[in-house]
Amino acid sequence: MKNVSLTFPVRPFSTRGGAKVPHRKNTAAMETVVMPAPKEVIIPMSQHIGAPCNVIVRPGDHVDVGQSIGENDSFVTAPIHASVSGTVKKIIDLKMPNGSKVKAVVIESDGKMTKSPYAVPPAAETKEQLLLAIKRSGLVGLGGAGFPAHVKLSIPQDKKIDTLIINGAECEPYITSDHREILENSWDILSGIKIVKDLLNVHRVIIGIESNKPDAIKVLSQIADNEAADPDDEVRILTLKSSYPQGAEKVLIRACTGRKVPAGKLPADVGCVVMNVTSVAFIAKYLKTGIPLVSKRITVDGSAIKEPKNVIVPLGTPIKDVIEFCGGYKCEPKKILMGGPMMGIALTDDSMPVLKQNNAILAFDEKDAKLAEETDCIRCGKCLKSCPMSLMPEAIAGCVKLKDVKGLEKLNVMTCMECGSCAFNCPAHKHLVQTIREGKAMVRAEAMKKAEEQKKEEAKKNEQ
Amino acid sequence: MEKKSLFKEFSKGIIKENPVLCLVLGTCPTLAVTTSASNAIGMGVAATAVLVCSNMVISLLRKVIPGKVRIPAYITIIAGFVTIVQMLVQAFAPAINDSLGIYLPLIVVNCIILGRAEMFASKNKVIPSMLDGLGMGVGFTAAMLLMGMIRELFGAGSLFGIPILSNFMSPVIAFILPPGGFFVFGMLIALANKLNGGKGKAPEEVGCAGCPMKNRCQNIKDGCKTKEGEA
Amino acid sequence: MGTVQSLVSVFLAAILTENYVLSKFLGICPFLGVSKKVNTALGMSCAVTFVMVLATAVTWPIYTGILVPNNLAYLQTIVFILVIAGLVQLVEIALKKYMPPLYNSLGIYLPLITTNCAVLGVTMLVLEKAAADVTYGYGHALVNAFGAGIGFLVAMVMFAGVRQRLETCDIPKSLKGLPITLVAASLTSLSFLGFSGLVEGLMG
Amino acid sequence: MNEILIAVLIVAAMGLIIGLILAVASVIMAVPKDEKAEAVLEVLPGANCGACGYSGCSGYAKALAHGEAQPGLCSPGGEECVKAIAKVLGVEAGAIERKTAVVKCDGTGENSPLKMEYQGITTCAAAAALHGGTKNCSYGCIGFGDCVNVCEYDAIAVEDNVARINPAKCKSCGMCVKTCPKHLISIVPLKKQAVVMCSNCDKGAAATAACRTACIACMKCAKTCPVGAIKIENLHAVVNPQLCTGCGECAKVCPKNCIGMMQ
Amino acid sequence: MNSNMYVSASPHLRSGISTTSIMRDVVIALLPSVVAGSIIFGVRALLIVALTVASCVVSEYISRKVMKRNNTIGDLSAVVTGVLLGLNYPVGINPVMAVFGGVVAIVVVKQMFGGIGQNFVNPALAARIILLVSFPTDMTTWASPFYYTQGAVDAVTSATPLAQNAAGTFSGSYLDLFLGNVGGCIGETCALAILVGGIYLIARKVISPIIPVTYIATVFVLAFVMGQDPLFHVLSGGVMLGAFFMATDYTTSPITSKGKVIFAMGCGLMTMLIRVYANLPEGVSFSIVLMNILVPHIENLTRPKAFGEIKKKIKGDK
Amino acid sequence: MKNSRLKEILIPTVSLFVICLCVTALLAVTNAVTKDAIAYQQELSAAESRQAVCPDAVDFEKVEYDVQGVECYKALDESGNLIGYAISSASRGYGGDVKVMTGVNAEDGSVIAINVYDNSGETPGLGVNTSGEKFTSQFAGLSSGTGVTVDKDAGKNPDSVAVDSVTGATISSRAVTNAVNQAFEAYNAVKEG
Ligand SMILES: Cc1cc2nc3c(=O)[nH]c(=O)nc-3n(C[C@H](O)[C@H](O)[C@H](O)COP(=O)(O)O)c2cc1C
Ligand SMILES: Cc1cc2nc3c(=O)[nH]c(=O)nc-3n(C[C@H](O)[C@H](O)[C@H](O)COP(=O)(O)O)c2cc1C
Ligand SMILES: Cc1cc2nc3c(=O)[nH]c(=O)nc-3n(C[C@H](O)[C@H](O)[C@H](O)COP(=O)(O)O)c2cc1C
Ligand SMILES: Cc1cc2nc3c(=O)[nH]c(=O)nc-3n(C[C@H](O)[C@H](O)[C@H](O)CO)c2cc1C
Ligand code: SF4
Ligand code: SF4
Ligand code: SF4
Ligand code: SF4
Ligand code: FES
Repeated sequence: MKNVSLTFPVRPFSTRGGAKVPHRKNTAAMETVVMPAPKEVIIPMSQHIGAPCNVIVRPGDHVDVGQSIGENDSFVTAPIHASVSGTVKKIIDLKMPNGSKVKAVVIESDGKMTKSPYAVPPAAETKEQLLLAIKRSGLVGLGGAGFPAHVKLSIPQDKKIDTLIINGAECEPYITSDHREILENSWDILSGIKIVKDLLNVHRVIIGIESNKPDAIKVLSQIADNEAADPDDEVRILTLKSSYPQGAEKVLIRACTGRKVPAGKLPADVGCVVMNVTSVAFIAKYLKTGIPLVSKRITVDGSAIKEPKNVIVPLGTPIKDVIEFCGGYKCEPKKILMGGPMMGIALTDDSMPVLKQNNAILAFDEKDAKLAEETDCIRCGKCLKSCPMSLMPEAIAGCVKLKDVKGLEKLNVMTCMECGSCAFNCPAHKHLVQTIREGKAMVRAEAMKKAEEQKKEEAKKNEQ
Repeated sequence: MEKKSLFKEFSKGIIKENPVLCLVLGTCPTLAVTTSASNAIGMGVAATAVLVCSNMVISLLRKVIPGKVRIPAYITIIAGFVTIVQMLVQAFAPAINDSLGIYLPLIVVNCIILGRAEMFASKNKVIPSMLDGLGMGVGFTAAMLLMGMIRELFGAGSLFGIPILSNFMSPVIAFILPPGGFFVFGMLIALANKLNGGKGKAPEEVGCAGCPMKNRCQNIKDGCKTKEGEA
Repeated sequence: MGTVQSLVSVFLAAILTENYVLSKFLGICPFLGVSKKVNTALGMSCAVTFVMVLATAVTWPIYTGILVPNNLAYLQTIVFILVIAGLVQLVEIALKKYMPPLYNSLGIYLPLITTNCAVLGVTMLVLEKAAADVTYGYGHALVNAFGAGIGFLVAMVMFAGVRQRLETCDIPKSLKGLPITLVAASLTSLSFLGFSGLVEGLMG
Repeated sequence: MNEILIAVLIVAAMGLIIGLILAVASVIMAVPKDEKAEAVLEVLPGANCGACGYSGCSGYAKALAHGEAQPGLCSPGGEECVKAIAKVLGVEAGAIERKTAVVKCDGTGENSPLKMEYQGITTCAAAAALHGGTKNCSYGCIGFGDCVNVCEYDAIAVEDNVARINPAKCKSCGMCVKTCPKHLISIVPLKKQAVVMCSNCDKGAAATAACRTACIACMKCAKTCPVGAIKIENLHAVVNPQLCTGCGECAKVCPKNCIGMMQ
Repeated sequence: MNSNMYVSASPHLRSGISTTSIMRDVVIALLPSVVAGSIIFGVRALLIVALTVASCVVSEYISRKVMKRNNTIGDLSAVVTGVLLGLNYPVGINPVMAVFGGVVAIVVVKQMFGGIGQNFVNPALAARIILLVSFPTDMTTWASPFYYTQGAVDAVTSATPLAQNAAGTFSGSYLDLFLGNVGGCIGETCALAILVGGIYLIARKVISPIIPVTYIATVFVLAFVMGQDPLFHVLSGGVMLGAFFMATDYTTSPITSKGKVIFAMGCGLMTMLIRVYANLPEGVSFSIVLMNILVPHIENLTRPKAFGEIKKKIKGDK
Repeated sequence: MKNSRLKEILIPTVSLFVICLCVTALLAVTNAVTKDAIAYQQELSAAESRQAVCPDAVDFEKVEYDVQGVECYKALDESGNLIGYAISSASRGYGGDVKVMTGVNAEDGSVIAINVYDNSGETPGLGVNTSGEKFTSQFAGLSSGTGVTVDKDAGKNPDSVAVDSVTGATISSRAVTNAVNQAFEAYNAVKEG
């Protein structure tokens, strides 16, 4: 029964800037394979934005797949679960790529992958139960940011959400894990959407997919047009221009709804919630099976990988093992990335474990790894033209050089989402994003200093 | 001992604290009248005369002049001498008067003179003050002459009006135009910096070290930064 | 040329072709010293413009009304500088007392102006012009002074932009600071050469 | 004669008027000026570095003039400055303790080799955000010289990937301390004393893996020190310079040879 | 895994465009003008351009060496400057002056300010103006087109269309102007060749059409308003060369789109004012250099509003 | 309290007053001494340029002529006979007024000589060259009956005699010819008979 009054037209709104990155979706047509349990997994206690978890197991403990091993009482956090069955070997300090130190549980796998008896489909009758379930599932944003999903879905009373946007853009080169998710798990996605839609009580769902994935668009359209899946006709597939960074939250919201999220505000402030396709699919799966977030589909690719493919790996599997599973290295790798080439993090070696928000592991040979030498900025303006946020990276770099915090604030440096379009296009090969990050750090430091001073002053006042 | 330090008062103005190249004072005449070597000398001599006389008188009166009207009093004295020099030049060297034009009476506001009055003469005895004035004046003249010679030589192909280079090449007229003035001045300051070597930081800003208004302009935080330099 | 036209021409000439800073070399010290930021450059130039007009307004009548009739033209320098020094001080004090906000934005520049050759220069140059041209009157003088101030402002503000650019440049060590500022000033004044004859051409 | 008289009269009258205006105005609108503070400001070096703990030189000058601060706080000014201040204020010149900054890291290329081929902007702040720095030890000096750039006195040089400070030139202004993203620099009195040249916060094995000369917090030095000047903080030894007598016993027992003696 | 990995901040992928490739495109775009100049003014024109290029490149090499900085002649920007400077000379110029111009452009205008991207005025134009004011006679002695075919060894002088226009003696046709069959600088006369190069640059996305189009349109409209022949003014005296190659110089033009419009309109206005009213018949060089100086202000005023930027005043800014 | 305040006002005022008094007195005296010398010098330079264009004259006498910027003098020989006119005039050049003194022979109205005595506004090396012998000598002997023009403008003023302009300085050259034409007008207006 189609509800005609609720039908809404969709057409992509134009977005500015961006970069013409090469697609290189080599693995798009390959069926995902499941990786067997590795010998050992290393599970860090912080794989999300928010408070890190406390380890709740001890060395020698036996754990099963889906058993909680890290918890924290605060709201903005996500529990961590064992991804293999076996024995806790030790608890170590793991150095994360950002330089911080995080506790990590090392589990020796028994190879059996026994499911934890507690991993049963949760009760999800009421809103509260559903949110609690999502929290218990350990789901964080699988689009890359790692923001706890239950937090995102707990919309404050005063905010009215009218649109749910499902992010299937997958705009980064190489990565095809969301693409495969759509093709292989389309029904889960739709039921996930239904769950979230009902939870948020919205009647407008837009699934944004870049035009370079015609098969994904076709598959989802077929299901969405199916009365059984979408009885109220509230789900629309929107074909987006395939241009980087179409999948970035603010850009996507603009492309789907024409709305602009004000600087420093959240999507909810313009009535939107954005979720990644894999995230919604996981919610549906979890409610069905009760197995929390313990494995992840990642794309393994790059010029140094022998057999690129999409693999479902237990979280915590060392990258080394994943690559081994993909036939190992074709040649000496000179750069290993966790994530895509535009936003991913370069690692110093392949011993890091796979994390929740990972969607790709890329390894490159010398030729692809080496960046061109940085030269002087020629003020070509390409950075400014390519910035989807309308920033002036060149001017920001100037302020960073002068340590001019006021200037940085005036240039809205904090609005930068570090998409890297500017640096990609810069003919002088400036490390613009890195410079901007330094600028952001300066602004943050200054703000902290000010806050501290204010505190001091207040304390002084109180004394008097 | 005494003699040596007196000599120092004189000599410091010529190289180490050269008012033009190191303290960067009196930029306007330096740029404006150095289109020829003879103009430069004329200006230099006139300013030196004023400098010596006003330093002498101000030093003499330093205990009498009350602080509140210090600056107006100094300016009056300086203006008096400037006018005298102007009249003498008009009477006996009219050609110089023509070529220096308005810059001759403008010696009144030349920061070097007020600066020395404020920084030196008002604090020192008569003889050192006069020597200081003389040294500064000679330094001023020397720097101006150098600039005048360079600009005249390249810009007009002559020196003191005598054609030298112009027989071999066409002069680069830009040197005697305003841009040439700025450029040559900049290069000379860079050179002076280099020669002065590690001693004393390069003048980052204009003439603050010897500027009579130094203390009063601390308000202008971004503009005229007070840099304790040589003075 | 009608009066209005001649006034406009005097005004434009003072800004473009006879720019005090870039072609006449007057007021170079503040031009180099206070042009680091657009704000300070603006403040300084406004103060200079104000004092220029005020000084001309006062010195012109003194010269033509008191000095010349009494055959005292030779006292020009001393009288003018005294008047300017006094005026500046008076304005400063008055501003401080009655218009503190204005004082805070402009007043701080005032003491620097006493020793600014451009102010004394303009009071003398307008008299020189009047001597050469009988149609040149008090009105012209005032407009000229105002134009000179605006010309100063234009040069200062233009140059402040250039200096803002210079801040991020990798200037060779020995040229850092004043030398490169002077080279930049040189290129700026170069561009003003193009205006020669413009005002006469425009005004017929 | 008449002409001369008129001239004199006119100008003198002007002098009178202007003098009167100025004098009256300055009396009426006198702003109390802090003469003392200005005099003090004259003798301060004007570096505005904040080493004194006040907001720039003028802040310190004010505090000095009002007797709220001691003359010895300005490090860049040194002894001469203290004397000058004392003279202005008419107080006894307290002795100033000469201080210097030290970089607590000895992770030279040999001791702590690079763990990556870094490609990016060469500032310590930027490199610190990628795996904590370019070296095996993620606590050590990155060696891109952010500190060198802020030192007004040319006292720091990077040698073999580690910043070293020349105590003869260092004015202990503290700019480098504020700048170092790895927080490796501290100000210590310039005297004979022990300095632990390591800031590694890892446990023994990890520390050793990171750097050949890393402190493993074995406590030997702390136990040996006759005056109890050494404590272990964050898994590495820290010397209290106030207590250290410079006897050098700790340096002798350190198995990792990471204690240096300052002369 | 024997050696260390490359580690860098994201992004780890770069487009294939580099400074060198951009400059190479500009040189290619200038080739038609060089060829046209050589046809119109003879081999000497080619030699002059070669000489200035050599002078610029050598100056760049030496000045970088003296300043103990890395060698940058590989980025080809000095070649661009050299070609443009050469195209801005009259063909009869004294070779010593031609070389002097190259040295001034690279050393004084570019390297003293730190090298590529940091000069605030256009090196080739500033050098040209310096030469113009220094050697006005040499720089305004124009050869007539195809003088070499008339058997003359030395350049036969002729006036530029603009000078002729001022004197009321211009008699050529628009076609002459378009094809470059008039007196003038080596590269400025043939509008056709410039247009070909300009379109190449726009097609290759090296320059945006904003500046050239706005500049030319402004000149056209103003000429009309001032009662002059608009087409004549567009086609004569370096407007085309300036609009496509000099006003578009990245370093010395605004990077914001709105800024580009203002900049180009300013150039057009100044050009026409100077041409019609000032003493010099030559407006393009001065107008572009003047506007170069205003670029920082133009950029400040035309900063695009950041995505989702809320209008707010940061206290004590500016 | 009151007293000290008064003193605070009085002392500076009086001392400034005294300084002004002394300085002005000094100036006045100097002026008295140099006044004549200055006047003489000023007179001298004007006379010199008149003399330059009328070398044979011993005395000059001002003639009433009512055109702005043009001054006309009769040149007299020893016996007081009129031998010519020295006429100063000015015209706008490249950077300012170019001032020219033209000597005209009273007998036939031909130019004795011209003297470009002030072209300080022109560009050195260019416009300034108009005061050079090479350029000015072309004017000697021209008749005041016809105008004079620069070669470039010859087409526009076919009635005038053309002189070769200084290379690259047509504007300055034009200014000189314009000034000379003004002098011719003045001559024709004031000439006797
Ligand atoms: C500190 C922080 C707080 C957030 N709070 C909310 C929230 O209250 N509601 C919400 O919908 N999303 C919230 N988010 C999630 C963001 O809207 C966004 O989805 C997330 O940062 C990932 O987006 P990205 O990958 O585009 O950066 C928050 C994110 C952060 C970093
Ligand atoms: C530059 C940039 C590109 C992004 N590209 C994608 C993408 O292609 N697909 C995606 O799902 N999320 C992408 N994200 C993350 C989204 O902004 C957003 O965090 C996510 O869609 C929210 O869904 P989640 O919370 O379920 O992860 C990108 C973020 C940024 C900053
Ligand atoms: C900086 C500069 C100064 C000039 N000075 C003069 C000058 O003083 N007198 C003059 O007639 N032309 C001068 N000119 C040249 C004129 O602008 C114009 O080009 C020239 O008069 C054309 O004359 P021509 O036809 O004789 O070459 C100057 C040009 C420039 C660029
Ligand atoms: C589109 C374009 C135009 C250019 N135009 C000029 C020019 O007019 N003059 C010049 O010296 N260099 C020019 N260059 C080269 C280079 O950018 C110039 O030397 C810089 O100003 C050096 O910092 C140009 C480069 C490009 C890409
Ligand atoms: S400035 Fe930030 S948001 Fe803009 S293109 Fe660069 S990385 Fe992307
Ligand atoms: S893209 Fe690169 S070269 Fe171009 S303006 Fe931006 S930083 Fe400069
Ligand atoms: S001490 Fe700190 S700031 Fe200095 S080089 Fe080492 S890491 Fe960088
Ligand atoms: S080494 Fe550090 S403390 Fe010492 S002078 Fe330099 S910046 Fe200041
Ligand atoms: S010398 Fe002219 S303002 Fe200083």
